[in-house]
Amino acid sequence: MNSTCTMTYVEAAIAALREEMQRDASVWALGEDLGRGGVFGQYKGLQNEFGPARIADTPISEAAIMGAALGAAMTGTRPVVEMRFSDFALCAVDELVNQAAKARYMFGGQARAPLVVREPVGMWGYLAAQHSQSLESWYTHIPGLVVLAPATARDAKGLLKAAIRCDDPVVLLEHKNLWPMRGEVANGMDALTPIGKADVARSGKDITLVSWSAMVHECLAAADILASEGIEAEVIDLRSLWPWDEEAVFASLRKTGRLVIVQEAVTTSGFGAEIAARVAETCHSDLKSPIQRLGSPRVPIPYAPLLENELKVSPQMITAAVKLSVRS
Amino acid sequence: MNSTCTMTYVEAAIAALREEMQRDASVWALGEDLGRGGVFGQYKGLQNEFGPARIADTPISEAAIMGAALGAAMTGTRPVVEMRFSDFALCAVDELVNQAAKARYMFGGQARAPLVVREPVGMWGYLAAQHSQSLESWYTHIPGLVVLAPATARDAKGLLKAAIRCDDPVVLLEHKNLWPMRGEVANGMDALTPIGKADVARSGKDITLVSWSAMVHECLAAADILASEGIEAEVIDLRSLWPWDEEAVFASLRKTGRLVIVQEAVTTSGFGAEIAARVAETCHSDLKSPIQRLGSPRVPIPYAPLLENELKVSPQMITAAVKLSVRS
Amino acid sequence: MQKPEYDAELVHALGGAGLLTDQKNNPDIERLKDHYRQMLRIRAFESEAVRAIADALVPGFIHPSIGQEAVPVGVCAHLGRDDLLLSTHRGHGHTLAKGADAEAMMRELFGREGGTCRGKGGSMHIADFSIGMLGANGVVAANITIAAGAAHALKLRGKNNVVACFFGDGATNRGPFLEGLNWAKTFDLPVLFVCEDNQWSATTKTSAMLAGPGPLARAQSFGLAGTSINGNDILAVDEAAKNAVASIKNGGGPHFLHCRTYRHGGHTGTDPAAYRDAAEAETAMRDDPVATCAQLLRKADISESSIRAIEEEATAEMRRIKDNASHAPWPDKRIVYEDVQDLGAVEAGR
Amino acid sequence: MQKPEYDAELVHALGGAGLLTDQKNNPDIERLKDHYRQMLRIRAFESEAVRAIADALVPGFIHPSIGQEAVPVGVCAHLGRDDLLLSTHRGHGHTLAKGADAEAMMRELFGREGGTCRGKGGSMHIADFSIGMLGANGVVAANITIAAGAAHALKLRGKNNVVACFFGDGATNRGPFLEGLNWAKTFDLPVLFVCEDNQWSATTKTSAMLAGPGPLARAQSFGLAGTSINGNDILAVDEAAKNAVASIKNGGGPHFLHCRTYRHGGHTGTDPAAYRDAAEAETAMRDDPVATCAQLLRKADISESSIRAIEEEATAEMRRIKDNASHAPWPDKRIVYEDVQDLGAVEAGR
Ligand SMILES: Cc1ncc(C[n+]2csc(CCOP(=O)(O)OP(=O)(O)O)c2C)c(N)n1
Ligand SMILES: Cc1ncc(C[n+]2csc(CCOP(=O)(O)OP(=O)(O)O)c2C)c(N)n1
Ligand SMILES: [Mg+2]
Ligand SMILES: [Mg+2]
Repeated sequence: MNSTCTMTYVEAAIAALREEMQRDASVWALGEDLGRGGVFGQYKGLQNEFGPARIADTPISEAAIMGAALGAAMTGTRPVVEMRFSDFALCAVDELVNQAAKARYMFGGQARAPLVVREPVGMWGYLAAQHSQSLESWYTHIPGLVVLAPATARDAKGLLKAAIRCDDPVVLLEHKNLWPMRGEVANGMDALTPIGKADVARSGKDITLVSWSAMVHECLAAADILASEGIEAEVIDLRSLWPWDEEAVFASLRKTGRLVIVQEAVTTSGFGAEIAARVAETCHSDLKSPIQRLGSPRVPIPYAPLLENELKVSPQMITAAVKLSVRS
Repeated sequence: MNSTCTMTYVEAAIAALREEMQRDASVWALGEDLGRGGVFGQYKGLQNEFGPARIADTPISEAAIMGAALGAAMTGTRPVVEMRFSDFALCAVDELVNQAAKARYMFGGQARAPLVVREPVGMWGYLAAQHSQSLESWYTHIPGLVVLAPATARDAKGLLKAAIRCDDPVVLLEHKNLWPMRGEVANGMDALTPIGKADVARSGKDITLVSWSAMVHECLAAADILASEGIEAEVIDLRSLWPWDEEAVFASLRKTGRLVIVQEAVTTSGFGAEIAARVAETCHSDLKSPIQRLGSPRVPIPYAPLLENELKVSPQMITAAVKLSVRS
Repeated sequence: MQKPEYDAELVHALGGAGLLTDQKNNPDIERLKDHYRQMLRIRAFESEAVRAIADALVPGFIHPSIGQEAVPVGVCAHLGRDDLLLSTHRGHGHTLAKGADAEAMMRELFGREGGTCRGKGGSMHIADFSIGMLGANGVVAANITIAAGAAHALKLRGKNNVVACFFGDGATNRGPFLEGLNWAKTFDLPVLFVCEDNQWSATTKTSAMLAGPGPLARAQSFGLAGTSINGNDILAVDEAAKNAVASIKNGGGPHFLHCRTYRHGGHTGTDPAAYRDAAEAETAMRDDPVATCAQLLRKADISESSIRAIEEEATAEMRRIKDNASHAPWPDKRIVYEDVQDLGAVEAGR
Repeated sequence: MQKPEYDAELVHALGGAGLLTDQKNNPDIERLKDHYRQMLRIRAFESEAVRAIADALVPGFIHPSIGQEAVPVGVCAHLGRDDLLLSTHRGHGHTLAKGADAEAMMRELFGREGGTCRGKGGSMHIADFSIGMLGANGVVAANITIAAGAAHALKLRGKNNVVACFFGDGATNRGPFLEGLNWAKTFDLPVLFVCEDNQWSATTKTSAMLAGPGPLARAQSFGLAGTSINGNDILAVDEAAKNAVASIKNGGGPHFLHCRTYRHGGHTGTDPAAYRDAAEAETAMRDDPVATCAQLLRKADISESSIRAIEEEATAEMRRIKDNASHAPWPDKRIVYEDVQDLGAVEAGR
């Protein structure tokens, strides 16, 4: 059962949903155009396999998609909600935040809302301000939500499977740039990625780079460059943003004493702020130099490639931040 | 023009809107039940004075309230949007975040969206999970939004006036517990509170307490207790959360070397995280002890008073945190 | 914009074979008594709850449904335990009619141990999942899409149950009303949508804010079959609900009931409704569902004393319940950290 | 759920005094030529834009409106410069018809300097405020409430202008459609809502997801007057828009035009629409607005060469514009920090 195979992030996501739907008849998916395979092909073939009742095309009604998923989750099914672009989830915030996240609590534990909200996030394809956002920090702020952000094919599968089995509402952020990325993926129905456990994507002793989603790969690229210059960066892929693996970060910091947090989202009030704050509160005396955060400036995402590019964190920016830290 | 008078926070808010409506015929307000004075009396008498076209009752259509305000803001008026409870603003997030916040940018500077969204926030009256939230950190994360949170009658007036005159969308968070609170308020049509400037609500040399909205008063209460024990706390009322007065916080920290951030909102990914992160990045060497944040645990807000109380930051919790800091 | 006047014929539009008239002439007495009892239990429960506000026993808001009792009672008479129900901020009537324990409800309103939601929800989130009452809701119209989803699950699971979804006239101005009804019809789901049209949206007259012919016309434009009835006439509600539930269970798809009624009191338990036209209120309250039902009982030759006995029983029950609830212990404050989520919940403590 | 067939009588429902028939028999030739020119300009613009995708000149998505050109042209013929317009993701036609500079538009699509939005918006956010074109929108139906608000401001400011709001059939399944239309009618605002019903919602057939008789019935249930027309017939659109705008300007309140049309291509410029039934597409495309208009010109005895000249002129214009735009400079990257907000914007830099 420890075998693996190589596949893309999107293939891994399809496999995860297929396996969970085979395993549990109460799992179903709903969203616009799923019958055609979804905008990114992440449902390809599934409607043929499971029929239109379990891979359900819906009206353009995001509020109803989310609200209906909650109703169906509270009454014995496990809906997987497709939001198409994370930005459109903003049409269903009441349903997710006021309703789904709080149902279990408000009703004194009577309700369970085992639903997964899949939100393709991030800058991709030059789609400008309303098709490119990364709002993970919002969800981490909301009691009742689990927040996941796979960076690899392995975790695209393992976290989607874990999310479907989770009894609470999960927001699963899939980065649009990662769909074609290949990686080793564990075989086996129960090869879940544990929720709340970070992955040390590269180990190193000089500095800790904490990241998640697509930015993990920019950190790894930066670590390669740094290694050639004699700096060993440890790259932590958080994978789960709530609950998140504080211990993994703290442990790395005790070793390195230096921290750069890298995110695609707007830096201001991004999830990196929470990490920085927790580290400042908890590991003050371990820190040999100030924490740094890299992210997008507080600017909407523009259309023209060369403008969009200005907002992105590059491996060069990461290496510069690392050198500043190591030298201070 | 430097005269002042004493009034309540709600009276100050009414006065601000009245003055701005007298001054500028393009200012108008819209929301449910405004003709009856609003849920908290914050529109009392204004429909009689200005008529139902300028103090407009609306259908229960939060998305349309916000969307219409944006349309009206882009075409020569200055709408003041009443959301009744901040929680209901979650029914209009697309309109605020995808549309209003980005209009100026997406359209390359052609648009202006001078609207004010008034959101009564916070725990008050035991209204449970869907009527008590404080989500200011969300708004600070969104490029294009200005975010204000008056803690005093003076700023309830001065910031609402400043918000109305601002050419960009402003989210103004008015805390429900503060409506009856009295204070000195500056007279004069142009007695604005500057956006982006903090107020040192109490000065002290031993530790910096940074807060905003209702929690400022808990900090002041804690500072009184601490003073009686020989600890001089400086209390900074941020007032503006975006832009926020980093310099005021940094300057205080250079003096005190110690920081406790106090918020009512959920601590995780709350705005306190951003403050902590900026301080950790910028003032590392000024810090004599770890930063601390106090806020709500990551729990929906329960109904029963004794349960709700568990989530609230008290002056005792603040003094305890201060003593921990001062002693370490 | 004027509301269309009550059209008695509409009551029969659903194809009920003259049953209503039958009932009027020759009612099932035990059923009618039961309706009367249930309506009075709701009224007594809410009257006690309103009185409890003055006694400082109710920490939050309550929204009484006094005057609207015939709607939940008539509808819930056709729901079994496995049928589901979703409600609004004004949800005590629906919850009681569905069969919830009244003392657990009162305890919930008082924020005590043993409340339906452990004191975490209060009136606006009252719920009893054990009898299929899936919650009141603090957000107007939010229950509509959730109800559609619950019905979606019933269909996926091959159940032959229905979901009753109650909401107000004001709720028909919110987007989820369109999205939820279109959803239910598109997927052909077993939902009974019940619009309790009490003419008011909080402190604003709904007619001033609702364009077009009204809720039923809207529902019809989304393809739903429906009826507009006098929601203060328990027999009309009983009849219409019977037909609607039968139609849904026979695979007729979602159904819409527009029930014209009136909110006797203010928007909340402490609102004197001084903004309301006195003449309007007086006229409307003359059509009181409880009084009308009592008249029907009298007509059916039920004695004054029997009628009074039902009233007194309901009043006594709720008085006792209020008293019990007011002596119930407070919840253990450590439960505040429970029921958040399985993962990451413990860590949320401080 | 089947779409109702085209009912020719509906075209006249707005009280147009037989003008359409008049026009058909005896059209205003210059006006018709102008319509033809505008439709061809749109088609040529989008054809060039689609070709530009293959040349890697268009970084983002475009959503061509080829096949739907009669709607924007017929409607915008009745809008003055001070009338306003709000559009969708499929907005090139509306923007051109309202009078925007085609080269600035193409530059925007290419992300170049001199684009209508400085290269910050792209096709999905194209806008030209100087001519009252208040923006395309990347969120389906979001423009509907914004349009209502723009009209609200016109009313508050005492202007006698109208706002035209275009959206698709799929958009009528979103909540803001209800909220925006109810708003416009409740406040009696000068909005012309134009539903371009091309039968498709991205890659899903709208009829499978839209319950009830359709968009017009929905609008009517919110109290709006409206008409359903053949949106591929430029004279029908011209006529209906004329009447609608006149009615609005005479204080008749918001109006709804349901225009039945067809999207000739895929959802985006690179979508081959392979999911579409070939027979459906073939039949639908026979009713091509451009070909129909050419037929009318022929009937009115306009020579083949004159007709061809109009085509060639439009094609040449757009070819030149594409060429110019493809040589336009990139924006200065420092402008990325501009246009965010007045306060706190500079500090956002890093
Ligand atoms: C989305 C939202 N907007 C506003 C409110 C405040 N509010 C609570 S009840 C109410 C009136 C609702 O009217 P209606 O739907 O007719 O129900 P009724 O109160 O008459 O039973 C309002 C505006 C809310 N709870 N949710
Ligand atoms: C709220 C929202 N949901 C989904 C989408 C993705 N999307 C873009 S266009 C489209 C189809 C819209 O159909 P319709 O309104 O008929 O317009 P058309 O594309 O046919 O012009 C969809 C689903 C979106 N942009 N916004
Ligand atoms: Mg009502
Ligand atoms: Mg369409």
